[in-house]
Amino acid sequence: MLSQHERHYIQQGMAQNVRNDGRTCEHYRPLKLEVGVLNMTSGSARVKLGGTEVVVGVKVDIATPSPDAPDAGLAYYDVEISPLAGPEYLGYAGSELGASLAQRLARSMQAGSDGRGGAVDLTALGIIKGKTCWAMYVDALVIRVDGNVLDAVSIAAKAALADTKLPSISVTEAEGEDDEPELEVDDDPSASVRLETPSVPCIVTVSQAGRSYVVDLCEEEEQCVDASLHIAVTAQGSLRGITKQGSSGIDLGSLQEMLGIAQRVGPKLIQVVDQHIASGAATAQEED
Amino acid sequence: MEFVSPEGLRLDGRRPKELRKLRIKLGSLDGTDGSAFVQLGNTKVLAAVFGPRGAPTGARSSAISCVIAVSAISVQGDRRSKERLGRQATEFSRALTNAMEQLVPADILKNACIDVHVQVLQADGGLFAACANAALLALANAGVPLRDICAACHTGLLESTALVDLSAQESMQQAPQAAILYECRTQSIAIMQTDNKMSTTALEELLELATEGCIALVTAMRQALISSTVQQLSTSAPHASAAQRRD
Amino acid sequence: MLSLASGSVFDSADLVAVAASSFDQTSGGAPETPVVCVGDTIATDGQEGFLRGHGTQIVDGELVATVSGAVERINKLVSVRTLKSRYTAELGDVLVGRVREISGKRWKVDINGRQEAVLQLSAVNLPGGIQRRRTAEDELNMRSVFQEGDLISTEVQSFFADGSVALHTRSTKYGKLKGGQLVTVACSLIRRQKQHFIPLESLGVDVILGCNGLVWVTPHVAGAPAAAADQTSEPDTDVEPSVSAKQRAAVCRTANALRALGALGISITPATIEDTCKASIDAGVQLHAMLEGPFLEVIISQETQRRQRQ
Amino acid sequence: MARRDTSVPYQPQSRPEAVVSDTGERLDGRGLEEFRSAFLSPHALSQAAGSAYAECGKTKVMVGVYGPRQSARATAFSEQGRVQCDVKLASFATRQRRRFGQSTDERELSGLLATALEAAVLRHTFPKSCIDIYCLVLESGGSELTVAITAAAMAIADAGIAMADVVTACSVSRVAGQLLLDPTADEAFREDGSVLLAMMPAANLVTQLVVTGEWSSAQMKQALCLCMGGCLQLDAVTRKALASSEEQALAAMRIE
Repeated sequence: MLSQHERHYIQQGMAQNVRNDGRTCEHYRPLKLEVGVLNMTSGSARVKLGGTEVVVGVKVDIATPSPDAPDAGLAYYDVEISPLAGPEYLGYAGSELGASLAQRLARSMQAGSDGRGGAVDLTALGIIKGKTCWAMYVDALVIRVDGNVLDAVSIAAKAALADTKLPSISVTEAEGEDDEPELEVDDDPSASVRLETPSVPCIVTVSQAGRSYVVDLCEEEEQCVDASLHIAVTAQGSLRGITKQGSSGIDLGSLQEMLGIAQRVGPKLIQVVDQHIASGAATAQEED
Repeated sequence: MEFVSPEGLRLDGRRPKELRKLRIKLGSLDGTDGSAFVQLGNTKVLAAVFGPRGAPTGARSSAISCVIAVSAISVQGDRRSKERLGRQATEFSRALTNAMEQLVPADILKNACIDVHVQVLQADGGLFAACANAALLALANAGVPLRDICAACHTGLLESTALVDLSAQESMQQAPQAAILYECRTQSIAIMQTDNKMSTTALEELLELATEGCIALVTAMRQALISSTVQQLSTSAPHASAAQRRD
Repeated sequence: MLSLASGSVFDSADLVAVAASSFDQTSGGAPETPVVCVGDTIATDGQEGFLRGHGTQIVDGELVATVSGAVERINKLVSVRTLKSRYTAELGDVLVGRVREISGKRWKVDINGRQEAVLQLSAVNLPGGIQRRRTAEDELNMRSVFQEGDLISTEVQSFFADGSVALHTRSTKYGKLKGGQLVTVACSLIRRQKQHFIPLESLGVDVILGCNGLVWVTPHVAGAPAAAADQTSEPDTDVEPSVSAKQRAAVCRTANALRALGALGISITPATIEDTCKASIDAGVQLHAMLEGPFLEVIISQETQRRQRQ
Repeated sequence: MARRDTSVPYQPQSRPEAVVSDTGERLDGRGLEEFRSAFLSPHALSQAAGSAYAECGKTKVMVGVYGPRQSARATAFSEQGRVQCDVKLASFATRQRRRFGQSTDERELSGLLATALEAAVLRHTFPKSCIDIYCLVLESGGSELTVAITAAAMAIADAGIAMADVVTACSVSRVAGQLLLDPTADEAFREDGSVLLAMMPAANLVTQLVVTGEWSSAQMKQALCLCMGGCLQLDAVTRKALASSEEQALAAMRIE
């Protein structure tokens, strides 16, 4: 809840490229990322982006593939706002925010109806064509909301997917044709299979305030911008999923400018995230 | 499946009267009045306190509200087991709420409300004991006055041996189990929950062991509270007396 | 020992731990004041006539702490002072509050305390500065004086029966705050002192240290009392003070200094603010880097030296 | 008592494999950049303040606008009125019968529709109150949200609520590298990427943009231009429909 004067001061700051905490318009807050924080999940990650804190866990189950994509697995995305974020997120408001974040995260990873072309290649999740496949549940838990939650969730999801260890499965063919082929799951971590995640995007939220375009807003700044675009960008800079938010229109010139900013900032962000994942994996001890 | 080996060791190598590795971290959640992270073995719980603050427009019935949340990432099993654990958590949060109402002096709660929110990050047995400990530590960290310092502990009788701090595997058996919230100064029990049929002698044995467990936990909790206070004191100002604050 | 330089993001518990450990080495071991935990018995060494202060309770004759904190004895009064609890108002405290709601003849103001404070219509200087009885028409355009969400500097006037606070802005230095930045720190870090409106010419900023932990930072205005929109001379026009980039950088440096001191739990005085800002200028630290590991260690070492001098 | 529907369609949905012939012709004979036949008529409900019925190919949407009125949910004071949307798919809208009740994708559609309309509605003209927009998809024949946005904007205009401009929306699907304007459900099923653009044609402002699939910036520019062209075409149809319904209303008043 900001006063009109604070809002004006922040907008003027954005125009002068000096924000309240000294950052420039295209500067991210410090990022802390740890991988493998929940040892009872197949893959997990914890991200702190400034004040915003998110934990993502990836679990896998056995399921039957959808008839439209018999050789591909399934992926489900869900976001929950923990009561730790504050009493204002209990009940309807929290579930509303969680549902919209989950939809935007899913949109950035979405594969075609045949299971191909997604951020994670779902065909790698198939086990027996048409019969059994892996169902991957990517669940995010938002612990603290301090602005730019969707970017933090997408970074944590990318890290958790990179950390995911699929148990290796050996299928013994059934002798008679009526009984099912047995699946033998070997969950020794050294024999586990990793997912291909280089094409998993990170969402960059670019917001417009007057003539300035700003990235990684904290909670106060989010009340001072007219409109924002959640743009999922891959490491190569291509656009994967976009959703507009905010109650005022964006003119076409600004739209192209904002897409350009995301395509410039996104790959740099992914580089930083990948470095964290590499170093995070090495020091993934029990520290929480 | 043998839960207590002839040499008296449990599945994870602990002795019957040995707690799992305990880790406590206070005040790690910014943006809250008080917070506490409690880790017992693989069970990880994070609690936050908001308040005491002005009750919102509609004055609620009880001034303390406690929410225990279990999320999809914290449960080993599938969706159904998460819902089952969630229901148990809501039921336990009612017991915890009225225990806290007795612990916090009435004048604090007269026209202010306190929200105690507990998030289960990973559930591996002894969940409600960890939640109770985290909630009370968070209250103390928030500077809310408490009548007494208390701890919670979970015990069970497996293969006629009394075990303390059961892991998920051990508590899955249909063995007699007892969990208590124990007030250490007044040596009284604020909450007691028992599962499965047990003889009265077994109950006494379990309560006896649970009390010992609580006393051990309280010393660790007290140590964490003291060191956190000492740190805050030594950074904020070497002089401590209130008089100097009024110069 | 967790060294700060390696990482760049820490939660407040880590920072306080590091700061404390380095201060303890210099001031020789644990602080001299005894610390008690919830449920500990406080030794009243046989003193019969002790008075029970805050944070304590009497259980069958013994004095027992209800909070964990430092034991304080002022002649007969024994109390336990906690550090992280919410702001408890005292008469005459200068505060920064935010208007949450307008109902009836009163503004409800959030002062980060246990209960909401109340600002009566009668306790405010009306635009035009004339003193007169409040009419129904004043009551109608209360929103033109203070709106929902407005930040105001104010003073504690009196207490209600239920302990909630009555505020007033009956002097020219109080009123609506414009053209600056708000920083929130723990209220125990701000000591009650004579002057809470502090002009820091050397940094080019004016600061209002609210006793409730809310600190308002604006560019320095020569002569006029700090920051308050002088609501007496002309009605509250909507002119927004324009802030130059240089002024904005100065405000931002001071605000980041406040955030760093708050995170480390070091008490906030004009001296510590100025030293921290000067240290960041001398060390040539970028504005946004003032909250990262390396500079925090500079502040800790600076504070350690100051304690050795004391 | 809600019946647990465990039934499955008797015949699996026939999804045509080839959706675009190599000569650039689509299943229903349209060219790549051709609209489906559209029918837009405002004032279709008598009891609503404003309403509209829209058909685009097989997609049929009915929208009712109520208000500005006191909002049911007690909200803090705000100088700007609120736009509350609720999109529902009828249980018979899709081939597989849908259980009635707010599902997650309906909640998402409601959110996207609200964002698309908020920019166009002059919300300061009804402070402290709200307008409720109820949108029912009678048949989902592809790009339901597109038709819903256009119909909702027309319904708001029909309700006489002040608007900066009418909003029209248009979507494009990419199938095997080709951009198909205003895709049907079968074409959308075979897509590997889609772009939905809602804009205010006269004010030239984008009010909603929803993109799925992977797009290079060149392809994105091309798709955006195609969508804008589509929006302008639709804009002409919308204005004509609104004008004629206005004339009818005036004529009716004159006769009495």
